[in-house]
Amino acid sequence: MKQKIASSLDAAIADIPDGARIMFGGFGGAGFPNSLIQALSKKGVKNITAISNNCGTREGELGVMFKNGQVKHVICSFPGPHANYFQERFAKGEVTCELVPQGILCERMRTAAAGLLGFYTTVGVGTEVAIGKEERVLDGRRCILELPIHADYALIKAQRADELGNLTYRLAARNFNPIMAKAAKFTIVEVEEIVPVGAIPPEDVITPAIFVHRIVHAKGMRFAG
Amino acid sequence: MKQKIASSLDAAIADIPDGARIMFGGFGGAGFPNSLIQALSKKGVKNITAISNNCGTREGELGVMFKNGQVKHVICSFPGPHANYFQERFAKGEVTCELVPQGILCERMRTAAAGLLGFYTTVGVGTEVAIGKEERVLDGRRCILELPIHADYALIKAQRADELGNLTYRLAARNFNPIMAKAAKFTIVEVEEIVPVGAIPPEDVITPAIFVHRIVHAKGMRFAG
Amino acid sequence: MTEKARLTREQIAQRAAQELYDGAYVNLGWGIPNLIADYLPRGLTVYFHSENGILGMGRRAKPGEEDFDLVDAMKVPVTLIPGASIFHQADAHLMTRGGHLDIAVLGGFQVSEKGDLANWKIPGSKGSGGIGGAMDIASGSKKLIVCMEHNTKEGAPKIVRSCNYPLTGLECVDTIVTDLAVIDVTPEGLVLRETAPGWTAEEVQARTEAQLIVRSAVPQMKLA
Amino acid sequence: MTEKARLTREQIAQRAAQELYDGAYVNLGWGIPNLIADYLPRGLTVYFHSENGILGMGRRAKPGEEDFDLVDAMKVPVTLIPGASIFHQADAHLMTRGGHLDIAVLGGFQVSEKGDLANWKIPGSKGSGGIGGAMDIASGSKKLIVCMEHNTKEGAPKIVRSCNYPLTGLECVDTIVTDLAVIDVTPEGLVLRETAPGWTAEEVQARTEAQLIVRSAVPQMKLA
Repeated sequence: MKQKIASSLDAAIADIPDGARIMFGGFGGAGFPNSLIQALSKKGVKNITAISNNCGTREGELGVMFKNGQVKHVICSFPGPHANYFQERFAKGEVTCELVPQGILCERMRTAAAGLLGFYTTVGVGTEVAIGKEERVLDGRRCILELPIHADYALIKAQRADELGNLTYRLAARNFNPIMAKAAKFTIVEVEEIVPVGAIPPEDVITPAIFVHRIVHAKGMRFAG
Repeated sequence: MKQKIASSLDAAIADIPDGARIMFGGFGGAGFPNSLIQALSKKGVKNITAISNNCGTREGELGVMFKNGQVKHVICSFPGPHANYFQERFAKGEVTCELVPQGILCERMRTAAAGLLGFYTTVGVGTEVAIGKEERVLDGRRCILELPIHADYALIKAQRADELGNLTYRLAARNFNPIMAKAAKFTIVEVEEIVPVGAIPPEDVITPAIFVHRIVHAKGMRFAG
Repeated sequence: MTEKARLTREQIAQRAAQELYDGAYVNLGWGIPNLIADYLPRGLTVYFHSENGILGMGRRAKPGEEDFDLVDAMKVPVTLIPGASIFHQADAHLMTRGGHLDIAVLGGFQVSEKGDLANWKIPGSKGSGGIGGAMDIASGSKKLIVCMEHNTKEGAPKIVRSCNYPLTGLECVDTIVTDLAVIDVTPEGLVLRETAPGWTAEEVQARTEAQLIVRSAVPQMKLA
Repeated sequence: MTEKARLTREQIAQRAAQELYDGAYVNLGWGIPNLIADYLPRGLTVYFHSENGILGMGRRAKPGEEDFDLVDAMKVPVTLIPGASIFHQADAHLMTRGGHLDIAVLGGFQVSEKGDLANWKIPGSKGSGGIGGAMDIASGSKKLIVCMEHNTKEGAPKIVRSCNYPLTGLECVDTIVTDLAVIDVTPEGLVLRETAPGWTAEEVQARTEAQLIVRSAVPQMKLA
């Protein structure tokens, strides 16, 4: 069996280089890989392209990465009301930002995961989101072409992994995590519990081990609203 | 609460009209809505467009529908080695058939489910599947445009439903069923067990009740290979 | 001139709640729509959807009861009702775009006479702005209701001939519930269905840029 | 002229099994590929994928042990190994197309010198034909191996300059394992990696339409 379990948070992210494209799971304070983000921040990885629903809550979640100036570009749907470190850098032009409708963000990642090359949607037609995108009519409806979002890494949070990398999530902490696990070339998951292979019933697996490349144990971290 | 439970198999399919477009779940002998198919056959609904991975096993599964001449067009990936009733009608020109690669069949249904209008894939490029389809180059790769497959009804099989329509499936009997439930306008499910609302833990639900419009209890039927 | 009393935000939510029906699958957006759950008519079971992968949200969690892995799209700890289900964000938006939700209610900055919606960005505002799930929700719900004040704080109409705020979606709004009126977007144009108590159709029209269609007598809202 | 002995179908499977490695995620197609699981080198754990939504298939079910809700893509009752998972058919093919499978092994009617594969339909055959999962699998696996006889029953070459059978996919094959040879598809062309025991490179080339690249001495297959 491949050994996927990293000995520490630092070891789990040790090979992530400057300039990496990284997806970060989490929504609404739940399901963020906060321990991995802290480790990445400590390592000082730079020039990251971050793909995430939002841009941090003050120093929490992705906030610390913006505070430290580690992110050069972000693809997100909703930076959020407390993404002050992001907004400061954005105002100075130190971070660029592509805003994507939330469901389209999911679909563009899933398109990458599924080996497809693009899709047509009515979402965003006639809005700022459509600028620069191919528009056409299909089935009598105006639609725009959306392209896949790929990433070198996904940093995600799950509740439980078996030693092979099969994952389960707790309640709404699931959110973006299973999609990003499928979409990135290399997925690193922090989990609160690692169980032996076979401990998760096959029908209960949410993210099959094929999508998970490294596992690290971490006590869940959470940042207040 | 909406009453979704039909009193009988006949009642469950009573309003399906001639000419309906119907998705049928099932693969490899598992997860077929055989009791609903038998009821549909008995009712004598005609001129159906059937969307299904295969075309029956002798009289079993969809076979009886072809035997009775109830299907005019089928969209499938692999009619199967024992689809003799389909092949007879096909040879006589009484049934037309669109062959679709199996994963693309899934994606085209999912595209309908997700309110999208089409997608580009490399699958089928340069093959008979690409005939008549738009071809272009994206990301340096030849790809073809695939369009959504919609349906009026999905007839599916699950193991268990709560009274609201939340579903779970047994092992590989899951296969196409959850995708079709999402893709069709109206989903009718036969289940081996109906449990009270709340009996299925929210995290264990595979098909949320929003995709299920009618539930009927039926002892699972299975046809030999 | 002192204006007559308009509906409060809570009253707008209360009126909008009357648009819901038993068994409906419903998404509530930020702002006034988020207040609607508090005014659900008694005896109605509605399945509230959240973009982060919940169907069947119940009331907000009480102090001490909070589970921060179970939050709504506004990050507020919630509860689940029997029959709830959990899924990932892509499936949550498959529901929004795919026509699976019966009703979605969003806040709005402007709605045009064709039902275009602007609700995510104020022109000239600083910062990046943020879209969230609004564009997906606007694109696919069976019925889209917008709840908003009828006029800006400066008195400018928000129901306009054509939006000049950045758009969320084209021709997506079905019904507008404001502090002055209930208005349906129809192929013929904006139909004034109800006015706020004490307001006439003419008074509402005077505060609306777009032309309203007034069919016979327009009843006043009932906010029992 | 009596030909020398070629590999049996089982021996082709046995040689192909040597291409698998510990921890690999692998899909096996109809025909010869389906025999490979029986020849897995000892001590290797391979996670077999099935298009109907299984990862981690184990051996076939023994008589009396069959569960007909747990079948492979050939409808054969199978078992699960520890660490297996179950998912729906769309996710199963997200894996095939998306580059998630390490190795896929398919049967073949013809392979061209560029690695085009024809494996789903015989020209002029009656009936509808059937594609199944082959086109998705051919499009996305990290490594695609084709197992087939080197020649048709009539002696015609199946490794050709250009396929004249209906295609499954373009430039998708990485390695061909036949009853005469192991051949790699490279940017330079088809490289003869091994021959069957007792066969020379010249003899293999004589039974191959496409040009084979022979780099120094070509070893013979080891089928211990």
